[in-house]
Amino acid sequence: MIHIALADDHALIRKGVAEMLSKFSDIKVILEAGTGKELIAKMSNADPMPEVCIVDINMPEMNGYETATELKKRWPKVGILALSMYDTELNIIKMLRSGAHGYLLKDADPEELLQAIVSIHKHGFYYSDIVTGRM
Amino acid sequence: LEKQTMENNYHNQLLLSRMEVQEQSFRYFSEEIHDNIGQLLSIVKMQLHNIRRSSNETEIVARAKDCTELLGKAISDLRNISHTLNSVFVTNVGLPEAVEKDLEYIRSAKDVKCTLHNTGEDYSIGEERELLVFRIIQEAIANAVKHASPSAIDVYLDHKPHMLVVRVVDNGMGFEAGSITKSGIGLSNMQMRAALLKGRLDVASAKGGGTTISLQIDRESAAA
Amino acid sequence: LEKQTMENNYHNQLLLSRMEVQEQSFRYFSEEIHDNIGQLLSIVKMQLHNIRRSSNETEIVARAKDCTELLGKAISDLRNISHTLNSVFVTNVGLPEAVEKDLEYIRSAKDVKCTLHNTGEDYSIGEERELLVFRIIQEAIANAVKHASPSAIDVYLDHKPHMLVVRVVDNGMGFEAGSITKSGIGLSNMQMRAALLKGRLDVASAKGGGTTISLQIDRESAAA
Ligand SMILES: Nc1ncnc2c1ncn2[C@@H]1O[C@H](COP(=O)(O)OP(=O)(O)OP(=O)(O)O)[C@@H](O)[C@H]1O
Ligand SMILES: Nc1ncnc2c1ncn2[C@@H]1O[C@H](COP(=O)(O)OP(=O)(O)OP(=O)(O)O)[C@@H](O)[C@H]1O
Ligand SMILES: [K+]
Ligand SMILES: [Mg+2]
Ligand SMILES: [Mg+2]
Ligand SMILES: [Mg+2]
Repeated sequence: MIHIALADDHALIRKGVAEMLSKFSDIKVILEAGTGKELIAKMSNADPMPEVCIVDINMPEMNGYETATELKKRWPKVGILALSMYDTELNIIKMLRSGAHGYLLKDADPEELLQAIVSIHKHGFYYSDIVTGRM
Repeated sequence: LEKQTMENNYHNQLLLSRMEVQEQSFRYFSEEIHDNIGQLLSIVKMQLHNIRRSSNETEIVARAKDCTELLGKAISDLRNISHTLNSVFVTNVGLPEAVEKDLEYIRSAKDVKCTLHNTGEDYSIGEERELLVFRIIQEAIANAVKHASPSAIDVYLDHKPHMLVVRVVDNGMGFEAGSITKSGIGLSNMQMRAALLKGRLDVASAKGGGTTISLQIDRESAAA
Repeated sequence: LEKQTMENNYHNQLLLSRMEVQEQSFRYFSEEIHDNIGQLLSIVKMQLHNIRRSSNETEIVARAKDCTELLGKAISDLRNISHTLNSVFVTNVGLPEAVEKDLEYIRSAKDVKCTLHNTGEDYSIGEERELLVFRIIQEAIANAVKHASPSAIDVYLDHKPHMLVVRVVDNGMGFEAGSITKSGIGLSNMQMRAALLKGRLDVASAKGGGTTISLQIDRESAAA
């Protein structure tokens, strides 16, 4: 079982992702947050700990870059998957530099989302087309 | 010689200034389209994936209904953005309705309580001038949404007998004129338009106390 | 006195000119959003209604698949419009990739064969100048799509050692300079940007023979 935390300021995105993931039996969303700050706070009390955090970039209070940096500092073993609308090199590289282990666009298919989560959990990284295309 | 230098200077400033305004507006709408509409459509796409995987008929119908509603929202947000961008639309429907469209968009996209207070007996101040007033209001609203995190925005259009008085009021975080560091051009665009209208524009704001943008212009256009 | 009149005149022209450019660009994108993206989304919405009515599982899955594909197209069209509007994006990715995004949008939305021919060894002419060149190309492409009904549009970026040579070629209906009656400002905006670049812009067109817009600019920016 892989436990997932979801951070996105758009409630319907959280709902959509959670529902997509609910179809996969060995994945479970155990924590949702509307800002990076809220994610960090909830992580501090989480039991069990999520193995992979899915993190949006554009969020109030604490954006995705800051969130990834903080996650990496406090829980270096937790996997970080960026899930954003942004598809530009600048955003992707900045997110990977901040500690993300993979990067997907919000219109990704459920299969790709699953693959990314599993790969990050198992190998510690996921190179999607969008990432390899920019490196 | 002095005259020629001035003309050259004039010419270059004219050109640069045109470009600058265009790029600023492009950026604003580009961000809106990308963040708001793009995200809504991504959600619909996620739900469609869920429909394709489900075999429970009631669930399929329920999700298709959610999708239809979200898509309806994306379509109407897109329509409102597109209308308020279009000068022909704005001058056709007139100032109050154009402002209402803009507020409809903000209400739907940003979840802010938006109210138009249209008082006095309606009259038109002329198409071109209405367009200028509308762009001032639009920029004031955009600033409120972008910088103030307000829970409410109120727009007042008061048609006094000889004067149109406009106010855009947000209850957000406010700012101090002295503390503006970033080099935006929204406020100066507003001043520029107010000058074209030979009107008076005031910005009243205080940290923690919200912001009010007021504009007063004569009902009749002054002779050119 | 003469000087003051000139300054006043200058000031007013400056203001009006800013407004005019802004309204023109707004109108163009407003129409694109409304006609193209709005239409795609309406089709998806109709298909969703069909899903809700249907009780045949294979049919539901097939339609949900159609919807997903259309929606994917709408999202990527939206993304391309939004990118090419955004000056930060354009200067970040550089001229060839920005042009490619614009062509991707036209290819997808208008079903026109679009090709970028990028020759010579790539170099940058500087961010601000690249943005100006990009806006010229974008307007030339928009004109081709809007007025020429072409089956193909070719954009040439030839990086010569001391000079960047740009051509936008459509195989559409062409026009005669003398016969332009409508008062658009696209061509004059292009000339204006070419002047800012201290470049040379030529428009070659003939009724029935397509249109070629050529721009030549020095690799190094001339001293201001
Ligand atoms: N309603 C408001 N509430 C809080 N702060 C505001 C408000 N309006 C303006 N400001 C402040 O004034 C600054 C200048 O505003 P201006 O519209 O000129 O530029 P901008 O919005 O930052 O950028 P641009 O308008 O060019 O996209 C803003 O950056 C913000 O700090
Ligand atoms: N590629 C082209 N093919 C055919 N006709 C063209 C082409 N480019 C321009 N024209 C003609 O030249 C006219 C002027 O073009 P211009 O870009 O200045 O204005 P517009 O496109 O009509 O309006 P605007 O650009 O202000 O939205 C057009 O109306 C059209 O008749
Ligand atoms: K995002
Ligand atoms: Mg977000
Ligand atoms: Mg602003
Ligand atoms: Mg044109």
